[in-house]
Amino acid sequence: MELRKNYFADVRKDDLHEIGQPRPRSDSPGHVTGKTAFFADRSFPGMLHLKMVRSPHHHARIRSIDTSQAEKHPGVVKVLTAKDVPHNVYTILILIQIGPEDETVLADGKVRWKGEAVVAVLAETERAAQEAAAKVKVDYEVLPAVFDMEEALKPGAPLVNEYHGQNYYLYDSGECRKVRFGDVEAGFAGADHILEQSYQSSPIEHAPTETTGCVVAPEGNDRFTCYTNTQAMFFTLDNTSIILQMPGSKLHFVGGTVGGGFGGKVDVIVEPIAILGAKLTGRPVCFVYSREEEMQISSPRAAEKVVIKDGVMKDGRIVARKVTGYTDAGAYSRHSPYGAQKGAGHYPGPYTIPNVWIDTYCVYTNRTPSSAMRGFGVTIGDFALEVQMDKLARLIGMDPLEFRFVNAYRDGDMKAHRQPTEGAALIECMQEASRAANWPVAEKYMAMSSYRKGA
Amino acid sequence: MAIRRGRGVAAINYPTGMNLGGDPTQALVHSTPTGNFMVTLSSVDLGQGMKQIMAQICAETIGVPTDRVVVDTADTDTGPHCMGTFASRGTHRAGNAVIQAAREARQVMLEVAAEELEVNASDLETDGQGNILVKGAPQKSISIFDVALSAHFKRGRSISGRGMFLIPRSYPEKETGAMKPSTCYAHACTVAEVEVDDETGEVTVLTVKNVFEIGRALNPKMVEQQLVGGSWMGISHALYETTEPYYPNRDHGGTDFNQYLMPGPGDLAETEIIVLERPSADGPYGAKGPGEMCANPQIPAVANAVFDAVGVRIDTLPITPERILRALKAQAAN
Amino acid sequence: MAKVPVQFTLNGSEKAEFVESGTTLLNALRDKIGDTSPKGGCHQGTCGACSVIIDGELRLSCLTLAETCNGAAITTTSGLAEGGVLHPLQRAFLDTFATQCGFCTPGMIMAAKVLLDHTPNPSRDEVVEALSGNICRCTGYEPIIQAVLTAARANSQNAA
Amino acid sequence: MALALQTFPTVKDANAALKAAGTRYLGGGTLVVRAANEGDVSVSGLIRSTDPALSAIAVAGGKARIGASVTMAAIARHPDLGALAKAARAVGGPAIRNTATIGGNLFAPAPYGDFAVALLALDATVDTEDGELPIEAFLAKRDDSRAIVSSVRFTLPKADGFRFLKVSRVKPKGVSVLSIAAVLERAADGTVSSARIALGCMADRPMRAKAAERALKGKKLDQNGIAAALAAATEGTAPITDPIASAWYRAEVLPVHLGRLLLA
Repeated sequence: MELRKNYFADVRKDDLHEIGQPRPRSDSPGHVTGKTAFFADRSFPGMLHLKMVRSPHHHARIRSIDTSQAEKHPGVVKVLTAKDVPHNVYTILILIQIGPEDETVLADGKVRWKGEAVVAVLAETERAAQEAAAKVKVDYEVLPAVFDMEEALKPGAPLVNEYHGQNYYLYDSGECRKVRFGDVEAGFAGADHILEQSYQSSPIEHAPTETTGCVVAPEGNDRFTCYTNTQAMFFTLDNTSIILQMPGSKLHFVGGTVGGGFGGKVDVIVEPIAILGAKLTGRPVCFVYSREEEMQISSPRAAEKVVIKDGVMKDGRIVARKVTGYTDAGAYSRHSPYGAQKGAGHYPGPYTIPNVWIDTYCVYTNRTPSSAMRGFGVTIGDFALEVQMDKLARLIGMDPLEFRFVNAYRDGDMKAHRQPTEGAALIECMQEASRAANWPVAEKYMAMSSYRKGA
Repeated sequence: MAIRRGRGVAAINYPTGMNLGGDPTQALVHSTPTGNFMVTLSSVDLGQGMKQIMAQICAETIGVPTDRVVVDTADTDTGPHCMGTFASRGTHRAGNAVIQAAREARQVMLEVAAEELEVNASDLETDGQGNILVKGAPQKSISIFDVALSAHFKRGRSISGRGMFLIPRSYPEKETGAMKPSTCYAHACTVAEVEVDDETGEVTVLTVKNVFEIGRALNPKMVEQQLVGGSWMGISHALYETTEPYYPNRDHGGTDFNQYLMPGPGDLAETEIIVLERPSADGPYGAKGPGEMCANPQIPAVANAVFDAVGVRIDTLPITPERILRALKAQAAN
Repeated sequence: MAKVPVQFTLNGSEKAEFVESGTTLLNALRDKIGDTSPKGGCHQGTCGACSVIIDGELRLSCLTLAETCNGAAITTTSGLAEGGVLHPLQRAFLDTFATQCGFCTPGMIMAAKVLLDHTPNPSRDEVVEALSGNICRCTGYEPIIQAVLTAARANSQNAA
Repeated sequence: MALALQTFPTVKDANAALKAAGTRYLGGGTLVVRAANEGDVSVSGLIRSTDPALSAIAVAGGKARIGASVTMAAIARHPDLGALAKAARAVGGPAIRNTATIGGNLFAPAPYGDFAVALLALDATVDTEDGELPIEAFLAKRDDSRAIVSSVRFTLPKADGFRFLKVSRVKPKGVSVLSIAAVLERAADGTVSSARIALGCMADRPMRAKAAERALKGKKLDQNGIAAALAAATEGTAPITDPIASAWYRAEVLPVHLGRLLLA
């Protein structure tokens, strides 16, 4: 890695003692000796293992659940169903007033995705829990499922989630989050060329080497200590408090050493049910996702569809950009309504475009609920935007790198969401890339700056 | 058979933080009797090295070496609230909270030192090595060790501070979408060079040259870790990863590391990382959040390079050999 | 549930325990013996985080039943440092900043140790092959490859 | 029922124990222990044998007999099995190769079982208490096979007569898109006098590319000579679709990779 200090030297002081120094990481000695304690490195005498009975169907009504054989299985201590969960219908973003509550901790009457948690089995050993889970009988009436976002938005599509009432998240702005800036149709009308293209992704897993999980120990004082690899301690504690209708003061969360997160450990999934198990049995409880669960049950990065329509001039200026983004939330909201609206705030990318129209939708389908991941709301959009930029440049016969200089945002430029640009550095990154990759651009671009005089 | 070569570029920016939800983080700092400093947080270290960075930020602010700072974090009984580690917010939000707390603690420390040295606190400075000096008269000094002892056992002062950094929630305006979705933005530009086997659709990423602008590299080696690993993940996203290979069909989802594809140690592109620093106005020592954005520009850069190599556009991720081969066959048929 | 005796040396010291038949070596080491340096990343044999060395061979403790290890000599990452002095591989992982979250690190070090025990001066390709059964999601592998090459160089310098 | 492992000194005793319901033979563990770890509760009894014959490698008179418990690593490093080292090293990473056995590989479902593809091309035979069976016949009925495989026998290929290719997305270790093993003999004029070509992932288990074999007979290993074989390569295949690749893709690239292997 090279630090290029010649850029922005005029706005930076390089006289610090500790900042900017390549100090050794204080946690590494623990890592290389195997001494670092991850949550699963704690075990307690009498600890129970929790295994989840999951839906084999993408969408089904639950006619009945029979746990009697599982309860009699040797080694089984407790079997939990929806009725055991004090506040079974929840949504994590309710803490920042993004509702409605739309997800069940344990399925109640219906399952909406293949893999949804239905019954929790707590037993003395993992094997006993697995054997008992196989004995839980659930009678399902299979319902039509929808997997394609466009199909889901059509009238008459199977309704995925009754708590929403339609297969999209209803923002205060309506069926989508909107950004309107300038007059996009006038921009298209005056453009030399129009290019409309569609981009698609499929779900992506964080795939941390350590799977999601927690170990819960009941303390003698009516409190519960939860060793967890959550990415957000109080987010998890406060949601658990709501789900279990238990004062937060009864909960003690210990974490902070996580075997990779990448956004995959911000959902509140394992902790509430494990703590409930510990509360109802008085025993320590361990609930750790198997690798298969991590890969297919834990929330992935959402699949997205992005449609971009651009109006561009022969000289390279983009004069109008319309973006329609669809985020495949799967069966429940989790963080997806936030991600979709974060996308609305990110488009049209780091370019100054006078006429912009953005609609971003959060769509429900019968698949594993998606949630946050590294680059949440932005990564797939950037793929779409930057491939579109390449196509536009070739359409008008410009060098793709030079084309970006023409449109790059600079300090003071007004963004579509009506914030002036501050601290821009796109131009300098491109100038340095031009040098590093031996991709020459015209001298006028190498002479550009993100600064604007007087800005 | 032809191995065809191409290159592509992409440029991106990335927002720091979770403004649309309201974004607070708190920190507490206090000294021990012998002048070591404890930072108490509830932020989570996912492996990106938050604990180390918070120690360096606290050390810089107090004016002691980093090895005199201990970070106690992610215990809800002791650490004050943090929204969480996501949205590239950890360094920025928690770092600002630590600076505020450390400044308050530093002020008490200087006041105690001033009493010991019989000067005004405003005339004192730290040398970064654990000593407090009178500005312009460095021979007149006291160690932070002695100041902490004095504070604890003689002056009855708590060398401590509280930090709270809140980005208030921005509510998007319903009709126009006017909002403040982020604080500062990090930037990147990546040039990728690939080879495509036009008989199998297999892609080899030969080189990626990444330029990242991240505000301030608080610890350059740790920044390098993030950026190198992120660049790998970006290539991985571009060419390999998905839980639903036949999306929207739900069948054949991978359940292990054999089936969930990511580049192995034999698939690594020659990776160049260049870092620029335009300090952000609101970041801790100018830092922005580099953790997420570093994995983004490789995806379109690789996609554009594939087009440059073989003349087909793959607008669906991941850009698998199958998608390329199908496109090449369609191209040949036309 | 039938318990069976297991007896082996772990990092040079004798261990004897009773475990349920069918218990993996990984679970026996972690839950019974208290050595949590091998990590359970998949329990499928696909991630390498549980790697240990059994009688000089790299093995996955999640696929190995504890009762099949009677009489074996087992090495784990927790046993590498001698008298508080880090093994050259551990030192190299620190110096090259080859750890991030740290979960894969003990397994990586095991895989690398077996390599260097047999091939003190490996080529880059040999290092890549040796690490090929171990997943890392943070680093992009390059720093880990560099750590192993650095340790090999340090070894050969010490030997010279 | 809880899991329990029983160990027997002879294959015969182990075979007898396998008659009990809910039992499965434990080879290296890459399939069976994994299944147990993942919650497959259909198996409660694991049976293994420490019979020394299972771990023996005997090479004499151009023939090899490899005990079923011999690992991929042991094959890869055996001085007399150098021709097969590439195929043995194609299985997993180093730790898996120290665990995975030749016997177990015969049972590994696609996309696994790359070494069995090599054995099929070698026209190996498989020994069980029921006698010696040609590998093709063994593979066809492996799902119903209860008898322990004790060893595998084959004639060692002539130097340079054995070719092996594994195509995977992830390097150096990844599971197969497909694998190809070929045993080729050539006449003095360079034409192919006999060919056995085996394919992995082109069906749910290793299979022979018999049409391609026929088309190769009497031909030179050059672009023209192999053309008919490549055109016939997918005949009779039913490639798997999995997270690695679709059946369509496997069928499309099989001739490409076969061609590269034959021309190499």
